[in-house]
Amino acid sequence: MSLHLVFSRAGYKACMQRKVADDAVILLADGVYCLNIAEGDNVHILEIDAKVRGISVPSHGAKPIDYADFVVLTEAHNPIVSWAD
Amino acid sequence: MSLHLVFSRAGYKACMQRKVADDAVILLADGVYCLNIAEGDNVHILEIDAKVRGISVPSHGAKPIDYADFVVLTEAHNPIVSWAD
Amino acid sequence: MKKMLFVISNTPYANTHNAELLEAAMVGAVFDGIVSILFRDDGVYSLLPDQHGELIGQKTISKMLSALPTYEVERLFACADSITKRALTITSSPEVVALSLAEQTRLIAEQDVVIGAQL
Amino acid sequence: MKKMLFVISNTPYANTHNAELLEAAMVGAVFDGIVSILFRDDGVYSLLPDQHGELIGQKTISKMLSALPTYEVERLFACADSITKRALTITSSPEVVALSLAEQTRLIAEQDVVIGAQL
Amino acid sequence: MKYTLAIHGAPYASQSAQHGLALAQALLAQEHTIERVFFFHEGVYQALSTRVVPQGEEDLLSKWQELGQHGVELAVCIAGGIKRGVISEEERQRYEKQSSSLAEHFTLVGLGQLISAINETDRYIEFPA
Amino acid sequence: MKYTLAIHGAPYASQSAQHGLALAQALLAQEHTIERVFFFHEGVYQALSTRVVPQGEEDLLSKWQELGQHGVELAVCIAGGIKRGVISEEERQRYEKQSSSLAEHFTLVGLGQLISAINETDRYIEFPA
Repeated sequence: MSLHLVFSRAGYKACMQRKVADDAVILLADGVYCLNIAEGDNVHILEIDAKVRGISVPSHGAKPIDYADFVVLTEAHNPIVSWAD
Repeated sequence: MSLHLVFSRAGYKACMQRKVADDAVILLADGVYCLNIAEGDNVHILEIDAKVRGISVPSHGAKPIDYADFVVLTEAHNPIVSWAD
Repeated sequence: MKKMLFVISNTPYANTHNAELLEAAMVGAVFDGIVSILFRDDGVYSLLPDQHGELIGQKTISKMLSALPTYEVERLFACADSITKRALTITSSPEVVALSLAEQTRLIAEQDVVIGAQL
Repeated sequence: MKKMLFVISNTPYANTHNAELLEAAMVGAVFDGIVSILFRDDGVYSLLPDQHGELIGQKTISKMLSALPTYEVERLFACADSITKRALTITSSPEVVALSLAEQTRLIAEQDVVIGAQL
Repeated sequence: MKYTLAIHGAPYASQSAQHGLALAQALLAQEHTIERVFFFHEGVYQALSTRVVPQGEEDLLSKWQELGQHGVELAVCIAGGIKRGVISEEERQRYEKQSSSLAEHFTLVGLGQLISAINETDRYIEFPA
Repeated sequence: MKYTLAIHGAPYASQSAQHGLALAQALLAQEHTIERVFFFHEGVYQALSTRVVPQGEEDLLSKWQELGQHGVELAVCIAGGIKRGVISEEERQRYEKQSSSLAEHFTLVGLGQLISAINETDRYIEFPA
């Protein structure tokens, strides 16, 4: 199963069109602005990047993660695909 | 009257929403990809940038210009606004 | 003195353009320019409250905005349409006036210079 | 050897990323990688015929594409949807296979590595 | 007329150098004056002295320097320049770096020099990143 | 596991350095191996030795160099590096430039080193411009 790194709003759209349904996703950098439109069980958000931008992560929806969690996700998935359009 | 320099497709949209109807426009850089959607009398296209990208400029529609024409347009307009979203 | 409009159209932390443009706007005011700032499209993300640029070693844009009145940069505008499309609740301090597209057209047309072409 | 997909998602001449990625793809093939290239979104502008990068002192992407088969890079794909949306007539040489979004999903999922995160 | 130009993009990351140079040459050919070219944001990388031109490609740095020799001021934003690694001999000494990297004919200046150029000229034209 | 990281963005022009550094540190903390960090596109500017850190901001260059001291190879794409102005002492001599600009612990390498790192590692992770 793949892991998708989403770095921007346009990247989010391009990724959603082309990922396998239950692939894992991490929203990071400007990708965190997609928090309110992100759907699916397997979506994570890099909490520090959300805090930087003044985006608060609610208890439901995307799971907040730190870099240690990021590492665990990279262990479990391949390929790791970056989306930054 | 203003002169608008449009450097991208997103920039074209942002510019069209906010320019005065008969302001002058130059499509350049990736803005030349907007040739087929560009409307209005006062739209110009930097011919070299179109050629670089394999975009052919038909005899109707946006007027092909070179840098000497670009200079003349900058003499006649102010402010000169760049759009590169 | 000249009427200068600084346009912020990009997100605040992917790069440092917004911080650099705000610095230029402050200098414009110090040099007695008639300075306005327009936040449009993704630039309106700069107006979210409670940002923390220091977490990634960057300047915090929301704090820079609070400092603008000290530099007598008080004409702050935002595209109402861009805010609505992104469903944002923006900061209330300093005061930012929401403008329609038609009002932005007038704002741009009346300037001597417009600064801030952004990727 | 590894299956490598290079993704070109940006316009060709605003920066030199596309040229640099194509070079990396050629090197991948030289090192016996199983190399594919996918053009999607604004990347499909790379497939217009008759480009002239030399006019602004850059490599001509359409010429680089013609050279790919020489390097045994022959799996070239493009997003059909992206081409249609931009109303483009793309080059016929080298041969580029148009893929649906579902086919792109399969292409990506079967790779060992995917290269080419672009602005 | 008097012009101020601003270059916001790095070489190879945007067409801003090609546009700025070609317009500058056309302006001078039509007997306009360019008060100052201001390098801002990633535009400061245009002034790096260590660039090596790939074979068969344009030498944009030399073209900027030719403009400088014709009296056009090539002004690099000092705050943006030094944080990105474009430093003059003076800054090299102040920050105890091993070498300087600002090419000849360019100068590091404050943002005030952008504003004063704008104030003293008829047109301001910006080439984005 | 063995990892290859790729950094595509310039300092201040993207978060790629912050992301890459933080992930690299977390990988090493969890006893993974980083075979190589490859600097490509505008990422080559990360290796400029002349950068001056603004007061109160992070010294990203030193953090890269610390990784290098811990045995992580910091590999800069040579073609992308020299055309943008990131040159080693060897390239300085070859092209007769006044000074070199590649920071310590970084090396200029060909694109083959990207591919061979990918071939020899379990994961490839890219941080865009």
